[in-house]
Order: sequence, then C-alpha cells, then structure tokens
Amino acid sequence: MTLALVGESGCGKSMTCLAIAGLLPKRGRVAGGALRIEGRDLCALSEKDARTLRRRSLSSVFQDATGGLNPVRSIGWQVAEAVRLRKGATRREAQAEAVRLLGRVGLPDPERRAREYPHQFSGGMNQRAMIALAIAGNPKLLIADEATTALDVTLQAQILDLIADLRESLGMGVIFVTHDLGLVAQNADRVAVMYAGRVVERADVADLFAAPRHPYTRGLLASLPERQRKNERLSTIPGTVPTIDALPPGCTFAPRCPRASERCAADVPEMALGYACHHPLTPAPAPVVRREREYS
Amino acid sequence: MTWISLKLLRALVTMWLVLTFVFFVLRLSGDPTMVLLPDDVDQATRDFYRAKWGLDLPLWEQYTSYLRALLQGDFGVSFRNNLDAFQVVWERVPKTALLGLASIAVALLIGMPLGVLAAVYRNSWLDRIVMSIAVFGFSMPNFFLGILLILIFSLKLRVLPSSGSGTWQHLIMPAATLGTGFAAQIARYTRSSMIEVLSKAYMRTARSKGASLGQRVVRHALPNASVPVVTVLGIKIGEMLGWAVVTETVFAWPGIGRLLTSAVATRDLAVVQCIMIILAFTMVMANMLVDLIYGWLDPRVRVGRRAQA
Amino acid sequence: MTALLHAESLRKSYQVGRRSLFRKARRFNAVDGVSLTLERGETLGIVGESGCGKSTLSRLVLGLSPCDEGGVVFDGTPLPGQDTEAWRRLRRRVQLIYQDAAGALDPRQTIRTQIEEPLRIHGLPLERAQKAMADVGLVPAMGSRHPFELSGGQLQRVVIARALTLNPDLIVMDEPVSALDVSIQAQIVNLIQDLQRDRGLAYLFVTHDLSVLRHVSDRVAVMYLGEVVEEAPRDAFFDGALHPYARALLEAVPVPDPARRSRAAPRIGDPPNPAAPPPACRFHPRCPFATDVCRAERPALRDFGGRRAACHRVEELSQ
Amino acid sequence: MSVIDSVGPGRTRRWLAGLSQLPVVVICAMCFMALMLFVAAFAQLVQPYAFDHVDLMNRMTPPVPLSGATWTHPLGTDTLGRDLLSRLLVAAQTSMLLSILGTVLGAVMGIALGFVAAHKGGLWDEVIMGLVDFQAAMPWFIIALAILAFMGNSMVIFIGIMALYGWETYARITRGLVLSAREQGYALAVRGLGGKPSRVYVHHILPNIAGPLIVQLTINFPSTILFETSLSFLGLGIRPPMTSLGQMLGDGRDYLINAWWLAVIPGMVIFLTTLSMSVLGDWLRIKLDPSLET
Repeated sequence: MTLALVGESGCGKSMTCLAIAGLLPKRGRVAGGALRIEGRDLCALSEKDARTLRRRSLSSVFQDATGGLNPVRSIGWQVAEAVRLRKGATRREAQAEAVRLLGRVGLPDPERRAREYPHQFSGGMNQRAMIALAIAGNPKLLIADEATTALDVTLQAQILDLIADLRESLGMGVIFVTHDLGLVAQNADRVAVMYAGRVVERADVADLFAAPRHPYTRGLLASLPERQRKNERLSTIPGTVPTIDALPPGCTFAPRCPRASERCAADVPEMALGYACHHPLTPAPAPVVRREREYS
Repeated sequence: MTWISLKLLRALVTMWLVLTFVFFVLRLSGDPTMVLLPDDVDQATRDFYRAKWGLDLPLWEQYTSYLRALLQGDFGVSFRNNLDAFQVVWERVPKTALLGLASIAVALLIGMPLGVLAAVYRNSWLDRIVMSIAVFGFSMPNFFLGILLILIFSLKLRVLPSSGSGTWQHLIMPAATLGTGFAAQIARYTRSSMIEVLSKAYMRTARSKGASLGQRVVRHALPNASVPVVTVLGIKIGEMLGWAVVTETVFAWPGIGRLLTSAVATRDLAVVQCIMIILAFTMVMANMLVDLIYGWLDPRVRVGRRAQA
Repeated sequence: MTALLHAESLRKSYQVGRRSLFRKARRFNAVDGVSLTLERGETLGIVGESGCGKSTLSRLVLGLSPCDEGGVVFDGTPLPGQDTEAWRRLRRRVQLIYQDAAGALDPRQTIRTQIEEPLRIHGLPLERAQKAMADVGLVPAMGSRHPFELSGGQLQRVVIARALTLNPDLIVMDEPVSALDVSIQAQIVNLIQDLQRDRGLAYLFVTHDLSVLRHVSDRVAVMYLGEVVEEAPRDAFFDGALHPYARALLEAVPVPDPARRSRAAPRIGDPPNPAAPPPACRFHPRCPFATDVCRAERPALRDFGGRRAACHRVEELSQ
Repeated sequence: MSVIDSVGPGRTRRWLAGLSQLPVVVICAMCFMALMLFVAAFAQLVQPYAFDHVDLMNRMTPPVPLSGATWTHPLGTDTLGRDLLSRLLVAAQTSMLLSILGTVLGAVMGIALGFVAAHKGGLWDEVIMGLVDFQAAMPWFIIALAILAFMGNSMVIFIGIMALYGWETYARITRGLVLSAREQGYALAVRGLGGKPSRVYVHHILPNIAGPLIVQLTINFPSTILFETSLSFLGLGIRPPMTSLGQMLGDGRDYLINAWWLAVIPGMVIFLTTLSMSVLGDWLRIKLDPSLET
C-alpha cells in the first residue's frame, strides 16, 4: 500500500521520515510517541535492536540522488555495500546482486554501468541507482522523500512507474512524501496532510480529494491551478506558513483559517475521525462510495 | 597522455623561470670577488679570478653559457673550494630529505587523526582541545619552538642532543619542530573538510544502509575529505622548505638549509644556484605527486583527464 | 501596429569544457534557431524541461547576453549593443524576474534601498517606489527590513515591485513561482495576472510547470533541446498537442484527481545530454513514432492553421 | 543638553555590553594586539633607556623574578649591558611596522591585480594568473634569503620582498570572489535594471566581498610576522645596529646556557603576537561568515 505524506515546505514531513528511518541529525530527537514496524515499537526497542530492525525492514530514497551517492565510489560498489550490510553476503555475491538490482531498476547495460561513478550518470540514472540501493535486501517499507521532485516531468512519471512496479513485485509498503498534490492523487492509497509539524487530516485518497474535512486541506486543493476554471483568479490561503520556532498557540492553522473561532486560538484540536479541527467542513451530502482497489 | 606532458611542460617552464630569476637577481647584486678575496688584493688578481669564473663577460653571455652548461649537467664549481657545486649540494640532500619526510610523517600521523576526531565529535570538549592545540601549534614560530625544546630536553633534562645528526635521537627534536606547525594546519584543514563531507547527502545514504560510524568515516568520508587536504599539502611544500632552512640552522642539522645559509654568507654563487634548482625541482615534483594522488583519490579528476587525453 | 517583441532565428552556443593548447573547445547550441513574436499585453508561455534552453532564450530576448546569430526587434527597433547608453535606457522598458528571488537581492541592503535602486540609476522620482510596493501588496514597514527577514513569497513580491518601478512594457518571468509552496504560488500568480490587467504588461512566461502555464498564458511554445517544437494558442494546445514530445509532456503531468488515474507513463526513456543533442530530429531517439526520415532530416516548424509544429509526421499522427 | 550628550552614553554602554559578550580569549587577544599597536606607535616615548645604550658594567643581568635582578632593568640586560625592555620595545616596533607595511602592500597589490584579472579577463587574466602561479611555485622564503644575502642591508628591498610574500593569495581570492559575486543574482539583477558596471562593483560587489578579504588579511598577518622574524633570526632581515624580534632571538640563541631569557623573552612576544592574531582571525571569520565555520 502507498501512504502519501503531503504538506508545504517546513511542515515537518521530511523530519517525520528521518525519524522513522532513524536518520535524525544529532541535535534532534524523538520527543515521544510510538512507531511500530510489523508490530514492534521502534521507540521502545534498544538503540541496537532498533538499528537492526530498521536495517532489515526499511530504507529510503531522497530528493537529491546525485548528492546522495558518494562521488569517489563506483555505483556498483555502493549498491554492493548496501547488499553486504543488509544481507551479509560475500563480496562477490554482493557484486553480482548489485548488477542484478541495477538491471532491475531499468539501467541499460548494468554490468558496465556498475563500474562507473555518479558524475558520469544523469540525474535520472542516479535516482534509479538510489532506488536499486534502497531495495537491496528486500525492505518491507520504502520511504520516498520527494524522490522525483528534482526530475523533469517525463522522467518523474517513469520513476514513479518504477516505484509502483517494485512495490507490487516485492510486496513493499511505500511512504510517499511530496508537496505535489497531483502526485498524491496519482499514486497514493491513503493520504496524511501535514501542517506546521502536525498531521491535520488523514483519509483515503478518493475521499480526501472529493470531500476534504480540514479547512487547510480544502485551501490547498483550491489553490491548485488545475482545479480552477481558466482565467479565474486562483483561490489562495492568506498569510504565510509559520516557522517552527514561532508556532501560534492552539490550532497552528487558526491565524490563516476562515473558520477559526476563539476556541481555535486556545485549544489544540485532537485528531479524531481522520481530521484535527474544531470546525470541520461538512462531508459531501452523498458519501463517496469506497471502491475496492486492486493495488496491494 | 596529454595530461602528463602538459604538466611536465608547465613544470619545466616554472623551473626555467625560477633559475633565470635567481640568476639575474644574484648577478646584479654585486661582485663576488669583493667578498671572497681579501680587501687588499691587487686589481690584476681580482681580474684573474673574474676571468676564471666568467664574471668578466657581458651578463647575457654569462646567462647563455650557464644555461648551456646546465643542460650538460654542469652546475659550475664552488667558488670557495673549487669542488663541483652539484657534488657539494648532493651530499647534503639525504639529510634534508630525511628531515622533511620525518616531519611530513609527523604532520600527517598526528594532524589527520586529530582533525578527523575533532570533526566527528564536533563541538565536544575533544574538538575544543584539539582545535586549541592547533591554534597554538601554528602560531608557534618554529625557531622559537626549537629553542624551547633545546632548553628543556638538552640543557635541563639532558636527554636529547641539541645539534648535529647521526642517531635517531638527533632526529627527534628537528622533526618535531618542523612537523608541529604542519600537523596543526593539517588538523584544521582535515577537520573543516571532514565537517563539510559529513554533512553531505551521501553520508546520510551510508547511514541509512546501516553502516556503522567507523565504516562511514573510513569508507565514505575520508576518501572525500582527504582530497582538499592533499591539495593543501602540495601548496605548503614551498613553505616547508623555508622552515626547514630555519630548523636546520637551529639544530645545526647538516642539510641543504645549513649549506644554503653558509653559501649565501660567502656569496658562493654556483652552490646557491644549484640549491635553488634542486629546491625548485623538489617543489615541482611534489606538486606533480600531489596531482597524481589527487587523481587517484577522485574519479572525477581521473575521468576528466582521460577525456582530455 | 508592429509587435512588441519579435525575435528571429536566435542562436546561442556555449563552450563545453576548457579550451586547451591542442584542440578547439567543443561548442553546443543552447538555443538553436528560435523565432517568436509577442504582442502588447499578451502572455506567451514557454515550457520545456531542464536543459532545453528556455532560460538562455529569456536572456537573449532581453539583450542580457548577446546572441551569436539572429536578432531581436523590440517595439520596431533592433536591440542596441550591450552596455551602451541606449541599452541601459531600454532597461526601463524590459525587465527580468527569475526563480531565485533571494539571490536577486543584495543581502546587505534594505528592501527600500533596493526597490529604489532602479529609480536612482535612471534618475526618476523616488516616490514611485512606494506606489510599486503598495501595488504588490507590501506594507511600507517592510522597506526597512533585510532580505533574510522575508519569506520566499515576500521576496518575490519585492523583486516584482523593483521591476515595476520603471513602468516596463515587457517582463520576462523565468520560473517566477517554481520555488514557492502551492498556497503562496497561487498568491503570486494572482498578483502577476492583476498587474497585467491593470498595467497592460506583456509577459514572456518561462516555466516547466504546465498547470501554471495553462492558467496564465495566451499562447504556448514548447522547447526541446534548444528548439521550439510546437507553438499554439493555449486552448488548442491543451486540448491536443501535435508534436509527440508535447503530447508526452502533457501526459506525464500528474492530474490532482484520483478519479483520473493513468498508470501508464509515456515510455520515452531518459533525456539525452543537452550538450550533445542527437542529429536530425532531436527527439527521434525517444520518439515512439520515429521513422527513417526522422533520423535523417531535421523537421522544419510548419504551420497548421494558427499553430506550428516541427515534426515530419504531424499529419499521420493527428488522424 | 546637546543631542550628542544624550546619545553618547547609550552608545558607549551598548558597545561595552557587546564587548562583555565576547569570549575571554578574544578579549585577551584584542588587548595584546592593542598593546602591540601602542608599542608600534609610541615605543620611543615609553622606553626607559635608548635601545642601543651600552652599559658594560651591567651585563647579562637577569629579569626581575630571578635572583640578582634589579628594577632599574626589569627585564635584565644583554651581553653589552643594553636594557632588554627598551630593546624589546624598539624591536617589537620594527617587527610590527614591517609586518603591517608588508601585509598592506601585499594586500593592496594582490587585491588590485585580482580585480583587474576578473574585470578585464582575456589576456590580462591569463598574464596575472600566470604570475600568481609562478609566485606560488617558487620557494619564496629561500629566494628571499638569497636575495637579501646578496643585495645586502637595504630596507627598501626587504620591504619589497615582504610585500611580494603573500600577494598571490589575495589576487587569487579577490579574482574568485569578484567572478562569483558578479554571477550572483543581485549583481545580474542590477545590470538588468540598467546599472553601469561601476555601480555594480562599488555598491554591490565590494561590500559583499570585503568581509572575506578582511579575514584573509588577519590570516596572512601572522605568517608575515613569521616571515620577517625568521629572516631576521637568520641574520638576513633586520641587521644591527637596528633590531627586531627575530634578530634579538637569533642573538640570544648563543647564550642559552647562561642567559636563556635573552632568547625566550623575544620569542614569547613573537608567539603571543601571532597567537593573538590567529585567535582574532578565527573569531572574525566565524563572525563575518558563519557558513565558513572551520
């Protein structure tokens, strides 16, 4: 299944991913909460056990693929290292596996390409290599953090296809982090919308787009040029996103919200029924029929 | 390979420029016979020596004949004892090479690990201590450090010889003196380049693969971080040669530096010029070596060169 | 009346790698034979992926970098030579706004100083700065701030205000909203359109984002590896492109509607290195419809009833 | 009440408040450099004796904390009975003035050439950068040593040699800074607004590159001091009857067994000067450009 985590810059979606992957920078730490992978709570495990669990079951792909690959090591070496660390294979086996993985992600002539270096690859090829590196050791969960943002649209579509294909054939779950609602609509099964460090709405993708409950979600959808009639003014959300060190008290969206009341400025709304809002929008009159999807 | 031949050409041009520069500056600076011969020598004797050393010819002819001799491997004779200048200098080379290599070893073996540690444990007490020592290290004039070492270890504690060469004990203080400043500089450069590398996205990739801290530092960070350090090392070679002269003087180490100070004092032109050529050659070779290491460390450079060739 | 801007067969090449003693540097054409026309008060959208030459084109059109071949006529007169007095006077009429608003502002000067700078350069009354700030929705108090104290959307407003002080006829917008978040992007797009309506500005709107382009432009030109491959009125283009590349581009855009999912992305492979474009039709290695003629001959930009496309097989494919 | 009266104390207080937030090390370094600058300016006014006043009756008296010392010569006397404190003051003055002059000349020359190379480009650029490469490829200290030995005791030549030491760093840095600043968005934007190149350079590029250049100045200054003192130490820079810190140290080296302070005291002064300058340079660098944190 694919869960999309969507939100604007600075809303904390990348930090959430890093926390799940255990890659938070030194200064940051997980302040509380639980994180369960296959029923085991990562936060409750010892650091060593958590690292082992993470190494076995999850991996991530980030936006800047060229920067994510070490410039002085060959592509094959880097993929093989991931294979060795996750599976404990011998050098030779790992090398063969790396070539196979590079072929699997659609690199032509993987045998030769494995010997090349990141600077000899195009951006799209590097992103393919990063994906090969991420699926080494068959993870249960793949986190794709803005993985296609830096790519051109035609390339982006192909990389997304690749991820969907791998998800089906390897039976992975995918957490898909993006700011692009178009990508969410096209790729996700479930969606979590984040604003200023909190998830404000959670829903099935069809429901979310058909009938958003949180005013922020609605504002976001309404400001998309694609969802307006031509030549009309775009509807906007007034104001700007608060910075993380100057969050308003109460509901963080209240200062920009057309439905805000005094209560919103004081109380933080709890997440219930899939949204965190004191004055949710009424759902569409006819409830959306939930279609059974074939995606696993 | 075009790349190598271009480098060689540049090196040759540099060496030619250096020796030309030195030749003219030294010839224009006065008459060596005034210093070498007693004041009361008559004009005829003076002229005899001038003619013997070719000092009576026009400057241009002196220069061309000097170049011609050089190409045949003739560096001239020492004015002082009529020995072949190259022989005189060459005898001293091993001593200076020993001192220089020992100091580079000191600098790298102390500076690199300390810089790496300081970067990995950035802003910790360890980092602060290492960096404070480094500031002391490169602010310390090495002639003063040498004198302090002599005072403490030779005059007070009487455990190390204060001058000369021969045993390994003789090498300790000069190598420490010459190496300290460079160790400090290398520690700083290593730290800053490590800090930069550690913040790169590929370090996060390595972490997400499940590589341990040690694996990440040794396999991923160091090869990248050492590229700028090697470059700096190449740039600093010239400075190091200068400091070597001072260090050799302080410890009466019988290397090229000592020879140079005595040769300039007696205006022994041929010897001074020969030393300059050998030092310039050393620098040029060191820089080529650095280039080679550079290519070995960084595939981007390597591929660029192959494309050029 | 003549068109506001007319560019004819523009060509600009750049050097690849360093020139060395033994060989001449390789050059490639970043912009290769592009012609375009822009009327007063009109918006021409230029769309293309990275390396297609759209940013280079925007600088050529403004005369900010000289072109190797071809020429630009602005309001009936050819662009004067770079850095001449006439060239500087022309700056009052053409302005450029680009993606990196933070980089376009001097980090050491206040907002007001920078908005007033064009007025100082051209010796115009400084009061215009206040009007421009009000027009873009900046409160006067912002004037005493420094760029690092402002958000991305505010910075883009500052840059637009600075351009407006000179009352230009033409503003070239190079990815003006690409770096902004969706909700802020909508604010700036509205601002840009309001200004056009109020002041009769002409825009050359360069972007990679088809959805924004659909919203703002009157006409669309698609660039691929330095060439314009299709040019059409907006509605005609979005209803159905003629060139296979333009079609792939339209198909690849993710539609923000889960009911309209398309699982099959156009399989056209990775883009080639823009510094070494393929010969003949530059799209042929990725084109699913390529034939021998595409591999042998470079297609010309041909007219198809008010729209133009550069493809040998337009007729067959549109059936 | 004048306006100045009401503004003055506030400003002073703010300035002092800013000062109290500095690290102790930086304050110490600032004080020491202030002292050195004072000495450089007024050594002649504060010296207790003429620096070359010979007093053969009082030779090699030790400095104060040691036994046998007198307050008439707080730092003792040298082999000819000259007052060490007075000599130290004059020597420090010579070294400071020379190093400042050398640094400033080198910086002005390097920055000017760097600007020319970046602005003119083409042949100018090639020639200037060729000179820079050549300068960097020469063992300059050693060549300086030879030149000084052969050319003799000439102040002009010595200062010229000091100025040539380090100019290439400024030239390279300035050229790089100007070239990259010119490609910055704001420089291009001002050009696009119709600004002349001179406006871009003076109003935008210069203020933005001044910081890194000042930092480079503070980084180079200690090495210039070391350059001067090393040459004088070898007996080739400043020679008697004049004196400099390096020369005092070189002389004192011969009396290490009997009078170690003759070498150690000038050595400490050199060390403290370079140390203070390095501390200040590091602090300035972090202050002016946080992204350069090293």
